[in-house]
Parts: sequence; structure tokens; C-alpha cells
Amino acid sequence: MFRRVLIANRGEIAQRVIRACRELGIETVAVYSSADADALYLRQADETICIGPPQSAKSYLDIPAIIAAAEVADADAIHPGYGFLAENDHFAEVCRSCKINFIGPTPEVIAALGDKVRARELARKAGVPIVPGSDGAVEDEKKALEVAQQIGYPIMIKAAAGGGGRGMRVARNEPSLVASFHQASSEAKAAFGDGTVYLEKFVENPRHIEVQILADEHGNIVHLGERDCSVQRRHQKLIEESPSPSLTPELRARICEAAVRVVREANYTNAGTVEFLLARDGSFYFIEVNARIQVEHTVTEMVTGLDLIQQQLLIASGERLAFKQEDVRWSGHAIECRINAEDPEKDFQPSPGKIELFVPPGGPGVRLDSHCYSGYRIPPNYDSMIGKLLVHRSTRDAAVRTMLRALDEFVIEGPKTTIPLHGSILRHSDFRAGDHDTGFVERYYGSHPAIPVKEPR
Amino acid sequence: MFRRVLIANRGEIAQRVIRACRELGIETVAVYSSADADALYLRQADETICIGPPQSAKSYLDIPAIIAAAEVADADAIHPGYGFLAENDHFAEVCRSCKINFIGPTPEVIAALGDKVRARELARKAGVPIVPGSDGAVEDEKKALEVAQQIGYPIMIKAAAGGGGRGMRVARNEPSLVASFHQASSEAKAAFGDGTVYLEKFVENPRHIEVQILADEHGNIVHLGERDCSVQRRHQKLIEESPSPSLTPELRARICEAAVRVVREANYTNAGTVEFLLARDGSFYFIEVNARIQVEHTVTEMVTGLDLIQQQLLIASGERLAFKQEDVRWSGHAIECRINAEDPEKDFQPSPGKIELFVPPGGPGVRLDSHCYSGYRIPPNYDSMIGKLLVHRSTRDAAVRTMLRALDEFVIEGPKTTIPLHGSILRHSDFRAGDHDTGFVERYYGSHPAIPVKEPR
Amino acid sequence: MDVKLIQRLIKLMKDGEVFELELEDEKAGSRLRLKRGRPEAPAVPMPMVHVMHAGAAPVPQVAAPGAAPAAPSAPEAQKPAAHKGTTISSPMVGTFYRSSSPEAEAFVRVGSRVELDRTLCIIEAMKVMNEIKSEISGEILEILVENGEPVEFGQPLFLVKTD
Amino acid sequence: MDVKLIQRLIKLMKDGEVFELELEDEKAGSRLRLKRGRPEAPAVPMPMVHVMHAGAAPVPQVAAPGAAPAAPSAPEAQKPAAHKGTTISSPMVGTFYRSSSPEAEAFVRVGSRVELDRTLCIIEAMKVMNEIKSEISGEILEILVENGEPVEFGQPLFLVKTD
Repeated sequence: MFRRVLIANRGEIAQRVIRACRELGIETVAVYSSADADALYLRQADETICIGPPQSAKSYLDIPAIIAAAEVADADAIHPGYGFLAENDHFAEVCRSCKINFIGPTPEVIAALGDKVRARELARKAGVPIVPGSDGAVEDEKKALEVAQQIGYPIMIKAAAGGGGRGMRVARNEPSLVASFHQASSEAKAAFGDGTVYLEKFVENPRHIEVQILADEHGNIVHLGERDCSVQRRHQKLIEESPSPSLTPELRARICEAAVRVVREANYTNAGTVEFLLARDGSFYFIEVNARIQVEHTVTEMVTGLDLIQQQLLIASGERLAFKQEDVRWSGHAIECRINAEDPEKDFQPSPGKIELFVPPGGPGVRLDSHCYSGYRIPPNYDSMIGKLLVHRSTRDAAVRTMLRALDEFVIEGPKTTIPLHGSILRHSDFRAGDHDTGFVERYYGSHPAIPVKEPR
Repeated sequence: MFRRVLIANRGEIAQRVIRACRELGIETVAVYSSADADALYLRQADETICIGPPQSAKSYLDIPAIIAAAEVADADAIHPGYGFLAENDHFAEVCRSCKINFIGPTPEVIAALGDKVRARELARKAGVPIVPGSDGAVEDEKKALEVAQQIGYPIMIKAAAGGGGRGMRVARNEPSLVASFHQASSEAKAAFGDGTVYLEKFVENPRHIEVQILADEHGNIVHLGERDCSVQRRHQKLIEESPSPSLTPELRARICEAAVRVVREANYTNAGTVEFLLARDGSFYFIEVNARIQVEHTVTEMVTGLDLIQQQLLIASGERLAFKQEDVRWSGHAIECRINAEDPEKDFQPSPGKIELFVPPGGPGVRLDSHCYSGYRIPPNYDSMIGKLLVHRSTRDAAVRTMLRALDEFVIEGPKTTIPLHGSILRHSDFRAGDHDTGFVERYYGSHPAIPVKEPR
Repeated sequence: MDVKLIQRLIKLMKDGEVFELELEDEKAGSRLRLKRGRPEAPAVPMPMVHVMHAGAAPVPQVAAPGAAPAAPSAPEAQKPAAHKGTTISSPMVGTFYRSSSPEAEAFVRVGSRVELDRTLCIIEAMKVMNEIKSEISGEILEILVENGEPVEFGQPLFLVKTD
Repeated sequence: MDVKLIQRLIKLMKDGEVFELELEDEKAGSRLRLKRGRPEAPAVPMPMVHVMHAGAAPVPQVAAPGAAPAAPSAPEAQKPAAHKGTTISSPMVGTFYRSSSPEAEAFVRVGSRVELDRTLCIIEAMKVMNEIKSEISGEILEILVENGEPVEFGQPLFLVKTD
């Protein structure tokens, strides 16, 4: 096992990794930008090193600074968290060349899965259904029109290097396809320095289902079931849950097994997630593999009782998985609400600044992962997520009720947050019936979500 | 089910009951003394009523005030929490005569179990071992000496109406017995207005094991396993856990079954706890029944996944238990540390006052039940417990590690707390080995506990 | 001015919870200025609890930091600040009645003179009619609760101009 | 007014939690002004994080409320307050070297004059030796880091008396 792990991240995930390390008896080195110098979680680390100014490019994205910190602090492994350098194959490569363990898949696997065209190819080889589309990059509009002819409208245009909804367009006819093709390509070029796009059949109102995987370095792979992340706004997940209310046991078995086949084909190691679209008719399609721990890994932790960050550390240090697929047990229902410092009434604009009073909810079935506290100042430099509120109860209905009371208890004075929006979504009849899809939030809570006044209980 | 429940208590248990009611869709009425007017949990109630000044006798113990509040607020049931009026058979009787449901056993059962001599008689009838002792009250020293002769020293002298360690004495020989008999009797007279005492064999260095029971009003009784509460200081529990590290499966089955027999014999209804002493040789003895929900019910909630307060509400409203004994499932290991605003370095004197900064721990496996927050002022009028920190992990060792990191994370600025003491106990080799008993704390942390400097992790 | 004096002044301030003291003398032309209570804003906003018959579920709402002085125990906070006079508060929780029976005359009205021990109202608690008697004498300026309304401990009932 | 007196006044203020004291005398025309309690101050005490090479597990410790002004970003907090002069801080994390090799002369010593662009030290990061050059000119008053020690971003390296 590692002796000393450097955490190349900030906020709640940095705290999350520190917690896992402490419980395993591993020393921690927390790096931070000067904007995060006051963060309380830094006190829980054995060593802290300021690596740069607030701008991410000069701190949390600055590879030489992070490697230098690891060398100075004599860390034998680096946990990248999510975001920042988590899926940067060059960073993983530099770690390797510096003889520092990168806690995640190999650089080669990250690179292969980071390219959506190559990832689709992998899924195809694994015999996993993919959304019908171009076999790889589409060079020009003529080719685009040909492909569209074959697979039929509506068509989704996607950036090969994309993510977070950028470089994505839907076209419902030929003129729209031509326009969208060029828009998507130049948007991708601007955002990722790579204008390569590909086409896919656009699945209307799908559910977002993803499967959590653990794979050790000895060929053992287990899945930990699915998460349903259909409550999204502009491709940003807001609420995640497990199990999905829309999977039958038979469908769950097929989709989880498909996920295992994909990561086996990719020679994947460590924790990862295979994402699928689930159509209304029960057919599912591979989208991509997230070659890192995800924000919502916590949902799976609740229903399986496993600590995924500890598992990452164990796997990266070369240990074998201590359990087999048949040993995994699921119980109850877990829901996560992402609490963002954003103003849902002002088109979700970030609302950083000082938290005057922070009173988290507690009691039975409630978990909070947050680095915030009364008096904490949310820096304007990073993303707006300030906490993940989770509940775990025996049934979905009980979990929703517990989440509603937890949201009501949660006091955050100062910044605006997504707490009222979550309350509204959880009271929505479509959500309560489990009958919602990835279009749900835009449909009911568009750019000016009319958050209904709280109903009497 | 009840429409509106009044909570005749304060602090964390008032909040706990509000949470359970909200999750069941029951309206809540929170009563409070003027010392508690600022408490945040009051906001979570549908109605709040100030019932008196800070002194408990004129507020939380004032039966007319509480009944008047229930009448004004039109509550159909009262939850007494623990402490205050929870085991007051007169209060339960008044509730009945006012046609308000008392959430707990009947007044008759409370009265019978509240008298230790009658309770012993019940256990004997149920065929459950009791500590050898006088058959009921011992009138004078002559009788005391006779009884002691029969059962052998050491002897424990106990007040029939006692509790919390008052009116208790240990005698190891005849002269000491004579002196202790009179001391205990007059202490009991002063404390409880009743000087009746009885004698018991003193079990050396026992473990404190208690069994959680649920009994509906239709004759169905289930046990929810045991809690080990051997970490005590002057008969006040500090740490509770489940399962007990000192029970074999066979012994667990016998002790849990014995508990069920006692409550069946007592015609017990609602949630209750049967307490036992477990001797080093594996023999166990009935001590008493706690005819109420206990502080540490949370430990059982963690390992069973059941919500005991919701169960209390369901049972009191006349519903049948929704599960049978064989449906109860236990998983993992749970530990609770009671966080008190006390100064362990000054003989545990209470340390009330303003909490400048309150940053609770979070993350996987952690639960906190607390009514405190940054800026909260702990009133000096009530007990010093400000929160219950719980962890639930797959094994006892993992639970201890999680608790240690959670204790380290917990920031309470202002009052002194028992947090450092808990850290020290959890690092102690006897506790780690599960090889501790009710004398453990006094043995190692006497009146001036030398809290060892934190070891390197 | 000697240090001893300052020391004594500070102690006086501490004991008397005075947070500001000014003092001039100019050979006993004199001038003194004292301020008691809490200084400006409380360090952490004391949440104001909105109490009594919230009806629907209360929406969590904390007073803006510094927006209000520290909330005293809740019922007292409802005292009408504008009025001058002495408040008589409820010594118990229960239902407020202005007369001994629906047909009877009210014990007191606005403008009534009250003397020590005169019955002001009845508060019913647990079916018991508790006569609430005056502990001051003066003139009733205002009756703050409607007949038949529930009241909580410490809730102001009457405003009295004392003699 | 002598230092002893001031010292005693400060102690009195401290013990008496006085945060403001004015005092005039004008040969005992006198005037005094005291304020107790907390100054306006930050609403919630900003916890000071003790950083850099904590070595053993850090014991949670927050500065007493009001005891210190809000903590600035941590490394800067370590600036020696007493010194007059300009601080040159590290632009990166790495290992600090005073010379280009173990045998070579140090780039600068206390008393050295430095000019714009003169090399002051080397910070090694990822096996790269980064020459750190002066952006000011003046005289080195103090060298704040030992040769071979790790430094973090923003950590003060030199104290310079600027021209």
C-alpha cells in the first residue's frame, strides 16, 4: 500500500480522498492554490503545499507544479480526483516517467477512451450496442448528409474531443444539419483545439444510465450496479440515484454485463464508469467511459456499502479485488442532490462569496460530502458545486421523503443555491413516478424555472 | 396514523422526532422553554409553543403546560423523547385521561417497570436470570447481613426508585455493608423521596449489553439485536456499539430471546430496551427495562436500516409491525460517540455557552444527530449532550477508523467537549481488542483522565 | 487620570455589561456617556425563529446578519415596540378568555383601571380556568390578544400605563 | 507618557476585553473613552490554517475569535512582520538552492546588492533548475530559506531593502 498520497484537486473531492486515505492509514499531501488557503479540509492533511495562484491553469492544472510538489513532499502516488487533470493522459504519462503512481487507468487507456471515435470502436468490438452513426470522424458536410440519410433524423453532431455539452448539436432536417455541422465543428475547435466531429442518431428523451466498474491489475472486473442520472440541466447532472426506477432486473443484468465487456476490451484498470443512453423502448446504447472516479460515485457507495476511493487506492497499489461479482450486495435506494452555489432564478449564474451560516442536515439516512462551513468563502475561480447531499433508505419513496426533509433542514445563508430547485424536482409527479428523462429539467424548469411554491406537506 | 404530534422534549431528540414525523407526513408541534427559543430545529416544526421559563420543572417537566399546549395546538399524540417525562407513568396516565395518545407503553407498564423490585419479579417469572439478591426490599441492616451471607460478597446496594448511579453502593465485607446500607438508603431518600433499597450480588467488571425491542399492540414482538454500552463513566454511557464484540452468535441468540420473554411477560408495547450485565464467564443477568426510546437507539438504526422513531409512531397509532423476527437483517458494525459539552480535564464539568464555530464531520459512513450550529448558545439549564456522532462500516475495525477520522474532523470552537476523550478511548488497545468492561473508563481515565497525546497515525 | 481609576472603570463596565463609556470632566463641567447591552452586530447572526401558529410548513428563513438585533426569547420579540407602557405577559400556555363565561362581562376593557390582584382574564389549561391577576396598578392601554385565542408562555396580553 | 504606562493600559484592555480606549488629560481637563466587547470584526472567525510541513497530524486549532485579523492566504502570513523591506516570494513550488551547484558560490548573500534580472537563487521543480531573477533592485537584508529546503508558491525567500 502507498505510504503517502498527494491529492491533485480541491474542494469536496480533495476532502473525500483525504478521508479515504486516513481510514486506510495513508499519509496525505494536499496541494492548494492561494484562493483555497483557508479551506478547513487542508487541516486534515499531513502536509499542505501551496502550488500557485487562484487561476487553475497556474495551480490545479499546472503539471510541473504538482509533480514538483509530489517530489518535494516525497509522495509515492497522486490521486487526481475528478475534473482538472483526472482524464489527462499526458499527466498520467508524466507521473509514470517520474515514478509516481497515478491513481487511475494507464495513460494509453485514458487516451483511447478520451477519443470518442476510438471509444465507440472499442464498444463495437465488445459487442455492445452503440448509437447508430458515422463510423468515426465526418470530414465535410457532404459526408454528413450521406450518413444522415442512412441512419435517419433526428441526428446528433458531437465533438470527438468534447464533453460537458460543448460541441454538441441536434439536427432534425438537412438544412439544420448543414448549419449545425459547421457550428459544432468550430465550437469544438475553439473549446478543445480539435474540430473533429462525428454523427449519431439522436435518441429522443432517453434516460441516462451509467454503470460503476472496478477493475484490478490482475484481470478481475466487477460492476457495482447502475446509477440513473437522468435529472440533468444542459448535460450537467443535478440528481443521481441507484437503483434506476426504470430498469427491470433482466435489463439491469444486460446493461451491467455490457459495461463489463467494454472495460475488459479496453484493458481498463481502477474505478471507471460506462455511460449509456436508455431509450423508452428498453434498448440501450453505449455513450462513453469516464476514466476516473465520478462526482456521483457516492450513490453507489450508499447502496453497496463499499468505499470506492479506498478501492481505488487498493487497486492502484497493485492489490487484487477482495471480492467477486457474486459477493456484491445492494440494499435500499440512494439519491444524491448536487448542491451548487448558483441562482436557479437567474439562469443558474454562479453565486460565490461568503457563507454566513452553514447548517447541514443530519439524522438517519443522510450523508453530506462538503468542504463548506459557516464563514467559508466560496472562491469565484472554480466550479460552483459546494456539496453533495445523499440519502439512503429502504425504498425510493422513503429516500425521497428523507431527501425532502433534509433539503428543508439545510441552511445556507449568503450565496444562492440549488436547494429550492431540488425540493421542487423531488416533489414533481414525474420524478416521483420515476417517469422522467434527460429532457425533464429543461421541460419544466427551462431557463427561468418556475419553482412552485412549496406545497403543504 | 396520527395527524399532529406534539414533542414534549428539546434538543437533539426533539429534532430526531420532528425528522421522523416529517418523513411520515405527520405535522409536528414543538414546545420549548424560553431558553431554547433560538434553537434552529424549531423551524422544522409546523407549530411551536413556548411553554415556560428555562427551569425544566416549569417547562419540560410541567405536565399541565404540556397538556395545555397539546390541547391548544390540537395534537392527537405526544412523543416524550427520553428523559424529562418519558418514563413518568403519571404523565402517560394524564395523556390517556385527556384522550391524547402517549407514544410509549401504557402507564401501568411504565409503573411496573419503573419499580426495580417489581421488574426483577417480572424477569424471574419470565425465566430470565437475575443477579442473585434479596427478594425485594431489605428493611434493615440485620436482614441485609443475612442476605449477604447467602449470596456472598461483593454485594451491591441499590435504590428501588434509583437511576443514574445514585443510591448505589458496593460492599466487600460486613462492616462496609452496614455503613453502605445506611448511606445508600438516605441518599435514595434524598434523591427520590423513597429510601427503599435492595441487595444484589456485585458482578465484577461486567459488560453492559442491552437488547432493543419493538412490540406492537397486537402481541407481536421482535428484537433488533443488542448494543454494547460498556464504555461508561459513572454509569453514564459514553460509547455504544452494535454488534457487541463479546457475544458469540449462540450467546446473542439466548440474550435476545431472554429480552423478548421479559417484555412479553410485562405486556410491553412500543419501543423498549432490556438491559443486562454480561459477566466474564458468559453468564448474563437482567438489570432493568428502559420503557422509552433511548439515546443510543441510533446505533440499532444503523445496523438494521430501520427507523425506530417511525416504528414508535406506527406502533402507537395501532399499526401492526410490518415485519417479523426473521425479516430483520443486520449488516456491518455501528459505533456511537456521545459528544458532550463537558471538560474532560476538569472532571467533566459542563461547559455551556456559545459555539463560535461548528463544523460537523461528513462523508461515507458518518451520521450526526445534533441540534447545534455555528453561533448556537448551549443553555446551562439542561444536560450537556450536544450531539451523537455515529459511524457505520462493514467491520468493527473499519468503523473505529472512520470514527477516528470523523472525530478529528469535528470542529467545535467555544465550549470544551468530550471529542478528545473519545479519540483517546478509540485508540486504546483494550477498546480496539473489544476487551473492555464498564470499569474501563474509570480505570484508565479516572477523575483526571490523562488523555494521551495523539499518536502518529 | 490614574491607572487605578481606569481599572475600576473597566471593572464597572464589565460587571454592568457596559460596552461604551465616555467621560469628560473639564474640572467638573462633567460629561458622561454610557452604552449597555451588546455592541453593534452579533458576531454570528442569531437566527430569528418565527414562532406560534406557523400554520403551513415554515420556510427556513434566517434574519439577515446584522439586520436585526439579537432576537430575545421569541414571544417577547412580539412586543409592540412603539408603545410606551408596561406589558403583562402570560404566565402559562393555554386559551385566553376575557370573561368568566361567554355571557359574562369582560374582566377589563381598554381604559379600565386595574389594581393589584384584580382579575384581568382567564387562561384555560387542561380544563382548568386560571384567573390571571394583576401585579401592577394602572390603566389598560391595549388588549393584545383576542378572546378565545391560544397564548404561549411569555406572550404579552395587556399593555398598561402604570401609575 | 511612558512605555510602562502604555504597557499597563494594554494589559488592562486585554483583561477587561476593552477594544478601544481614548484618553486626554490636558493637565486634567480629562477625557476618557472606552469601548468593550468585540470590535466590528469578521462575522465568523476566519479559521487560520497552519500550513506547510505539518509533519505529524495537524491538531485542529482555530485562532481565538477576534484574536487575529482575518488570515490572509497562508504563506504570506508567514512574512516576518517586524522587518522593513520588500519581500521576494517564490513563484513556484520546488526545492530552493542558493547556488548553481554544491561547489559553486552562492548567487547572493546578506548585504549583496541586487539589480533587476540578477539571478537570486534556483528552484528545482521536476528536475528542472529554474533561475529566479530579481524584479527589483536593492540590498539583500535577509535570506529566509535554508539551502536545499522545499518552498511552496508564494513563500517569502528574500527580504530586500529597495533603493
